[in-house]
Amino acid sequence: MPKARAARPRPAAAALARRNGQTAAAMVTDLRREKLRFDLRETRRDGKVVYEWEGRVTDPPPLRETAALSRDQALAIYRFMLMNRIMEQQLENLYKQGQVVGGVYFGLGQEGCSVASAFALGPDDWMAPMIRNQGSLLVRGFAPRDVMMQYMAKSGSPTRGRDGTSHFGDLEKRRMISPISMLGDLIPVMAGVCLGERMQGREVAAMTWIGDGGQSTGVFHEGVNFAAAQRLGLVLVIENNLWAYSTPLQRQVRITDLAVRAAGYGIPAFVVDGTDPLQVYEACRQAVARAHAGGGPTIIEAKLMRMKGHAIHDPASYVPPRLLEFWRRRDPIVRFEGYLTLKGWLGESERTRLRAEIEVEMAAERAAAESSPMPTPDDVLEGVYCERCHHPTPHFQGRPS
Amino acid sequence: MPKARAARPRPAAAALARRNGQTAAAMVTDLRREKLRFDLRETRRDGKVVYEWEGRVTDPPPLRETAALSRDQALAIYRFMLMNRIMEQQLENLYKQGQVVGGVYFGLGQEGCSVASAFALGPDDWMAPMIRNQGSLLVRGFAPRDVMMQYMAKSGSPTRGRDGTSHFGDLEKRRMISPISMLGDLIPVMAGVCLGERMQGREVAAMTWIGDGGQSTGVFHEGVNFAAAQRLGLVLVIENNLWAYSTPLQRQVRITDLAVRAAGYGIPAFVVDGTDPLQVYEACRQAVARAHAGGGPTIIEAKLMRMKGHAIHDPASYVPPRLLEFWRRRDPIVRFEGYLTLKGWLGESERTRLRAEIEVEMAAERAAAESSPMPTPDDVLEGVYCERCHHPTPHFQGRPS
Amino acid sequence: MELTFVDAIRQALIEEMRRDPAVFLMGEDIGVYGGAFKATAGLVDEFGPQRVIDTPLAESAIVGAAIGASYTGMRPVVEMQFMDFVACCFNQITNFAAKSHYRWNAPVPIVIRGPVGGGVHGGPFHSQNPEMYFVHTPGLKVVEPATPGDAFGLLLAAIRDNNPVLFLEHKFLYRRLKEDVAIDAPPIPLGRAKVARPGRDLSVITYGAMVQTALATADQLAARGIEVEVLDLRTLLPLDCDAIAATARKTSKVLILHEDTRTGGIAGEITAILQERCFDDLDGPILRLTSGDAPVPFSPPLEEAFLPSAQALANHIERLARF
Amino acid sequence: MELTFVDAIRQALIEEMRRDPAVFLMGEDIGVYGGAFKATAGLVDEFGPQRVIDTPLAESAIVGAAIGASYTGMRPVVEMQFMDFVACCFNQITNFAAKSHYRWNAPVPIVIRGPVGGGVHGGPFHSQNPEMYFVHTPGLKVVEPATPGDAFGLLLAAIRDNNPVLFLEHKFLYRRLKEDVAIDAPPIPLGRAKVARPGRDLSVITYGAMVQTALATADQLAARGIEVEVLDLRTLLPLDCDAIAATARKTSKVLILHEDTRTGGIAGEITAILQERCFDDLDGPILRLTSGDAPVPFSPPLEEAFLPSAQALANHIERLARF
Ligand SMILES: Cc1ncc(C[n+]2csc(CCOP(=O)(O)OP(=O)(O)O)c2C)c(N)n1
Ligand SMILES: Cc1ncc(C[n+]2csc(CCOP(=O)(O)OP(=O)(O)O)c2C)c(N)n1
Ligand SMILES: [Mg+2]
Ligand SMILES: [Mg+2]
Repeated sequence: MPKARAARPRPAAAALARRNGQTAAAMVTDLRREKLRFDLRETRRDGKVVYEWEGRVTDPPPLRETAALSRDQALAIYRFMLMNRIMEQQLENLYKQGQVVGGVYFGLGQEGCSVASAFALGPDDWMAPMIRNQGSLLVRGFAPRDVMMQYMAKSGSPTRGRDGTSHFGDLEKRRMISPISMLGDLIPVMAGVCLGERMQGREVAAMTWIGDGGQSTGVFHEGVNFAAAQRLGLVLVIENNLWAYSTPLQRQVRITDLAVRAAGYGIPAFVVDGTDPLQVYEACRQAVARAHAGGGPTIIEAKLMRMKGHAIHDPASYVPPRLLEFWRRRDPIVRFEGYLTLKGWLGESERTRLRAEIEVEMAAERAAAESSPMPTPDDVLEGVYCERCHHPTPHFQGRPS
Repeated sequence: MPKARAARPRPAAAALARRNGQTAAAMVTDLRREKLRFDLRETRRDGKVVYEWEGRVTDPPPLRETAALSRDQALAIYRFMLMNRIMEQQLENLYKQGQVVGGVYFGLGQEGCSVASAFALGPDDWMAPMIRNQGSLLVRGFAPRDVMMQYMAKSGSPTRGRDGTSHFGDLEKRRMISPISMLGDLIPVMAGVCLGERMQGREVAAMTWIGDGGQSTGVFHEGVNFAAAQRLGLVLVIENNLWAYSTPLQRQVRITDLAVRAAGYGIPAFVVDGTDPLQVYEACRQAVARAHAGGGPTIIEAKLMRMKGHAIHDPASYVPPRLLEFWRRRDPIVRFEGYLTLKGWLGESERTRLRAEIEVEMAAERAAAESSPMPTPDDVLEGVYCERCHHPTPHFQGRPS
Repeated sequence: MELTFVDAIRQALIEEMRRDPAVFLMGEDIGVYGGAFKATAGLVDEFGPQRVIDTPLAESAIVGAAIGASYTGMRPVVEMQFMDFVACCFNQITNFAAKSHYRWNAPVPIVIRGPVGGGVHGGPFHSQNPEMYFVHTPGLKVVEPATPGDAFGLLLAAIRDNNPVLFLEHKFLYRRLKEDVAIDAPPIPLGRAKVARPGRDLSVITYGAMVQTALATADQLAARGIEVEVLDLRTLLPLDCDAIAATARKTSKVLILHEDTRTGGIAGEITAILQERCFDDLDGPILRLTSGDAPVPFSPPLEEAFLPSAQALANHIERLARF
Repeated sequence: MELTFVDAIRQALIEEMRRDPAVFLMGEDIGVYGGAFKATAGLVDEFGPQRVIDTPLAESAIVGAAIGASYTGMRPVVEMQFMDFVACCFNQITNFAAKSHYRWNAPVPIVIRGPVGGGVHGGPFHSQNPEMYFVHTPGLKVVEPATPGDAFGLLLAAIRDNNPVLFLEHKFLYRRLKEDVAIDAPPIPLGRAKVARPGRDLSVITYGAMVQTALATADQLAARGIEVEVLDLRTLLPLDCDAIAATARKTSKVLILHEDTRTGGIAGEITAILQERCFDDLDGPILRLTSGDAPVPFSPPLEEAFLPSAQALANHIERLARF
C-alpha cells in the first residue's frame, strides 16, 4: 500500500460542478492492444448441448507501458501477484487434505487485475473485494493466513469462523468492507461510503469489483446510477471473465463490451486487457484520481478469463478447451514476468529468489493458519447486535457542504 | 384498436439471429424537431431551497408528419386524446364532490403519448399501463366508467373495489396486465409475456411505460437486459416528464437523454417529442414491427412534462412557473388540432361536434359509474387463491423452438 | 410542545440533526417537497440539500448507500415513501445490514422509517404492515410507536442505536393524534413495552394504531364491569418478554390484537412466549384478533371488514372474560 | 424407481415437462451445467435450451418473467440457485405474484424452487430457511418435503397448482436420502400433513430435514418407553390445521421443532392455532425447539451449536413428557 497522504479536502470546483448538475461527457477509453471477441456457438454433440469456440489461438502482444509505475511499484505488484497465485495453490492443497470447510474459489488468471487495481488505491480510500479478489486482500495488507483461516473456519480468522471465503472486512485499519454473497449489493454500499466520507469533508475512492454475471443485477444499476447522480468516487472494476458460473456472456447480455453501459450513467469508462496489470493499474489510477477530485464514478471493464471452474468442485467442462488454451497463453504472471525481464527489472535469479521467499512465507502462513483452533460455540448466539461494543465515530474535516 | 390479424409465426431469420447471439447495432433515432434541455438551478429564496429555470418560453415547431397514419387513424387518436382529457376533468370533478376514494392521478399534457403509443399495438399484443396512461386504457377498449369506478372503489369496477386507479387488467379479451405500485416491476413481467407467447409459437409486442423516476429502479435494468438477452418484443416507453414526484431529472441521473441507456443493452432506441402524437406513433409502430419480426426490445424516450402535481393533492409548487408556461404552449391536444386542421381533416364544426359528443358520452359513463354500488364485504377474504376458478391455458401454434 | 404524531417524528429528526452532525436524511422527495407525508417539511431549508438528500427512485441504492455511510461513522435516517416499498430493498436490509455485526463486527447504525398500515384506503400496496418480515430477521430492531410522545422518544433512541432499526409509523395516526411532547426528555429505550391502561380482568397486548382501538374498547367495557389492561409493545424486536409475562400473570387472560395479517403475525410469537413462560398462570386460551389473510383491499367497506374492528374486539374480550 | 431426494425432484420436473408442454424451466446455470445441485442435469438435452433457459444473473427478472409467462398460460418452474437469493426478488414474489389473483383474478401458476437450510457449512448466505417470509404472505403457498417420495409427489402438485408456490428443498437431504418412488403415482395434494410416525405420549410437529431428527430421536426414546408421534407438515401454507389439532388431541402434549430461527418462526403460529383449537385438550405447555436468533454461522462447531440437535430434542421431549 502506498504511504499515507494528507486528507484531501474536496476542491471547490468539483463541488460547483456537482451542484450545477453538469453532465460528464461519457466516454470509453480502450487501452487494449488486442480487441477480442468470443462468439461461442451453442450446438449438440452426442445429443448433449455444448458450447464451441472457433477462434484462433494466438500469442498475445507485449504489455502496454505506463509511465505511472516505478520499478519498485512494478515489482511490488509482481510480488503480490505471485503471492496470490501461490496462496491459492496452498488453498487447493489444503482443500485436498480436507482442511477446508466448504469450497475454495480461485482467481487463477485474474491475479494481475485483482492486484493492480487494488494497488491504485490510497490509504484513505476504501475497497470491498469479491470472491476472486484474493490478490487485492494481500495488497490491502491482509495476511495469507487470514484468507486461509477463513476457508478453514478457524477461530483465528477475521470473522472468528462466523463467515468464510473473502467475506470479511476491517473498518478501522484497512478500510475494507465485507461483501455478502448476493452479487451487486456492494455497489450502492460503496457509493454510500464515499457519501459518508464526503459529508465528513473528504473525497475518497471506493473500489469494488463485479463479474459479467453480477452486472446484470438490478442493484448494479441502482448503485452506479446513485453514484453518478451524486458524483461519488466509486471505482467499479467489471471483471468480464466471459462466464457467470456456467453461463457464457452472450446468454447474459446482447452486448460485447460491458463498458458501454457507462454511457447510460453519464460517466467515463475504460476497457482494459485484464491480463495486463499495467493497463489495469493505469485505468484504476486515473479513476482513483478522478474520485479524489470529486469527479464521480468510473467503470473499468477488464477482459479476462476465469481459468478454473466457478469453485473447486466445478470442472468447468462447459468451457470449450481451445478457449482455455487461448487464454493460457495470456497468463498474467508470465506476461508480466516477460515485461519485467525486458525492462531489466527482474533477472532470472531474483525471480527464483522471490518465488522461494514467497514459498517459505506461505508455508509459515499456512502453519500459523493450521495451528489456529476451531472456534468454540459458547458465544454462538452473541454479537448479533452491537450493544455498545463498538462506537461508530465520524471524523469531520471541515464543514460538510 | 386495429383489426385482428392472423397470428405471426416467428420468422426463421430472427430465430437464427437470436441463436447466434448476434448483437443488434445500438442506435438512437431522434425524431424531435426541437432538442430541448432543462437545466434547473437549485437556489434559495427567502431561506427556502427552490428550483429555478432560466430558459426561454418559445412556441413549438409544427408536428412531424408520418405517412403511417391515415386520416381515420389520426382522427381516432385525436378522439382518444380528447376522451382522455375530458375523462380526467370528470375525475377531478368527482374528486371535488368527494366521490373519489384516495387520490386521482392525471396525465394532463401526456395524452398524446399515452394514446398514440397504445394505438400502435395490434390485437395479439399485450400492454400494461402505468398510472398516467389512462388514455391507453381507452385505446385498449376499456370504458371511462371502468376508470371512474376504480377511483370510486365501486363494486362494478374491474377489480370489484379490491384495487384502485389503473391497477386492473384483463387477460382474456384485452391482453392487459395490471400494474402494481412498485415502479419497474412490470418490465420483466412484460418480457415474460413475450417469452410465454414465443413458446406458444407467436412473436408479440408487449408494451409498457415507465417514468424518468421509475427507470432508476434495479428491476428496470434486469427487465430490459433480460428482454435484450432473450430478444423479446418488449416495447418500453420512457415517459420522461422531467419530474419524479418532486424530484427533478438532474437529481436522479447524470444524463440528459434516458434513451442512451439502450446502448448498454444493445438495443435500439428512439427519442421523441412526447407532445407530438405523430412522432410517438411512428416510433412505437417501428418498435412493434420489430417485436413482431422477433427483433427484440426497443426503448422509446418521450420528452414531455407532467402538467399537474404528482396526484391531485400535490400543488407542484416545486415546479418553476415558467417551465410550466413553456410546456403549456406544447399542449398535445392543441398541437394535434392544429395539425389536423392544417391537413384539412378536422374542421371547426367537427371539432365542436366531437367535443360535445364526448361530453355527452362521458356524462353517461359517469352516471353509470355513480350508479354502481359500493362492494359488500361478504367475500372480502375470498379469492386470495385460485381454487380452480380460473384455468390458465396456453394456445400452441406450431412447435416452440 | 403540542405535536401531532407526524410532527413529533419531524421534531425528533430536527433535534437529532441539531445535536449530532453525523445524522443525515435520505429518501425520495424528502427535500424541497418535505416528504409525501411532510415528515421532513422544511428540513432541507435548515440543514441544506447535503444533509437532506433527495435520491433517485431506487430503494436498494438508498438503503445500500445508508449502510455504506454508516460504516464511515455517519447515522443515516432513510425514509421509505411507503413502507410497502421495503420489499424493493429487502436484500440490503435482511442480508447486508442485519448480518453485518454478527459476521464481522461492523455495526450498521441506520434507521429506515416510514408509514405503514391501513384504514386510509391506500389499497394493497400502500397499507401493508411489514413488521413480521423484520421481526423474523435477527440483527434488526423493529419499533412501532402508538403516540406522538413515544414516536418522538423512540425515534431519538432508534437514531442513537448502533443497529439497523425499522421504525414503523402508522399513517392513520399521523394527523389524528396530538399531544404535548417534552422535546428535552431523554430517549425512550428500545425494547420496553408500556402499560397504556392498567386493568385486572384481562390483558390486550397490541401496538401501533390498534392501541387506540384497544383503549377505546377498554373504556367501553369498563362501563360493563370488565377491566382491561392494555399493553403497548412499542418495540417488536426485541420483544419485552418480561412485560408480556407480567401482564399475563396479572390478569391470567390474554388477547393479542394486531392489524397485520393473521398467519405468521406476531400474535403467534407472543403466544409461544406465554406458553413457555406463563403456562400455569393462564386461565383461558390465548386468543388473537387480527386482519384476515388477504391483501389489504381498497374499497372502504372492504377495508373496514378486513381490519380488526372495535366491535370484534369487544366480542372477543367478552368471550374470553367469560372463560 | 430408487431415487435420491434431488433426483426425485429432477424426475418430477421431467415427468411434468413430458406431460405438459406449458411447463418450462428458468434459472441460473440450469441448462448445460444442470444446476448447482444438478437438479436439472440433462434436462436441456432432452427438452432443449428453449424450455430449459439459462438466464442472466437477475432474480427479479427471472421471477418477473415467470409471472409474465404464466399470464399467457404457461407454467414456469424457476430455480433459485440458493433460496437465500429470494431476498433479491422479494417484491416480485410478495407483491406481484402473491396479490395477483385477489386483486384482478389473474392466477399466477409458477413454482419457485431451490435449496434451503443448513448443516452443510454454507455460511450465513447459503443456509437460510426463508419460509416464514412467505408463510406470512397471503396468496402464496409454501411447501417443504422431507422425503424423496414426498418431494416427487408434492412437486407434481405444486406445478399443477394455479398459485405461486415456494418449493423449499432442504439441501442436507439432497443426497442423503434415497427411497423407492412410484413415478406414476398421482400428485400429493398440497395442504396435507402426514403422520410420519404414530405415537401416543407426545407429538413432535416438524418439517423438512428436522423430520429425520425427530424420527431418529423418537426411535431412541421409544426404547425408554416414550412413544412420540411425529407430524410432518409438508405444506407450511396453507397449514393443515386439522392434522395439527388431531395429533394434539391424541397425545395432549406438543413440541414444535424447526430449523428456522426462533422469533417469528412457524412454531408461534402453530402454538396460536393450538390455543384456539385445543386449549382444553393440552396437558402441558406447547414447547418449541428451534435454531437460535442469529445468522447461520459458517464454522462447523458453531453451526452445530446453532442448529437444533437430537440431544436437545430428547431433553425437551423428556421434560415435556414428565409434565
Ligand atoms: C444475487 C445472486 N444470485 C445468484 C448468486 C449465485 N452465484 C454465485 S457466483 C455466480 C456467478 C457469478 O458470475 P460472475 O459475476 O461473472 O463472477 P465470476 O464467478 O465469473 O467471477 C452465481 C450465479 C449470487 N451469488 N448472487
Ligand atoms: C419502487 C417504488 N418506490 C417508490 C414509489 C413511490 N412513488 C410513486 S410515483 C413516484 C414518482 C414517480 O416518478 P416517475 O417515474 O417519473 O413517474 P411520473 O409520476 O412522473 O409519471 C414515487 C417516488 C413507487 N411507486 N415505487
Ligand atoms: Mg464471470
Ligand atoms: Mg416523471
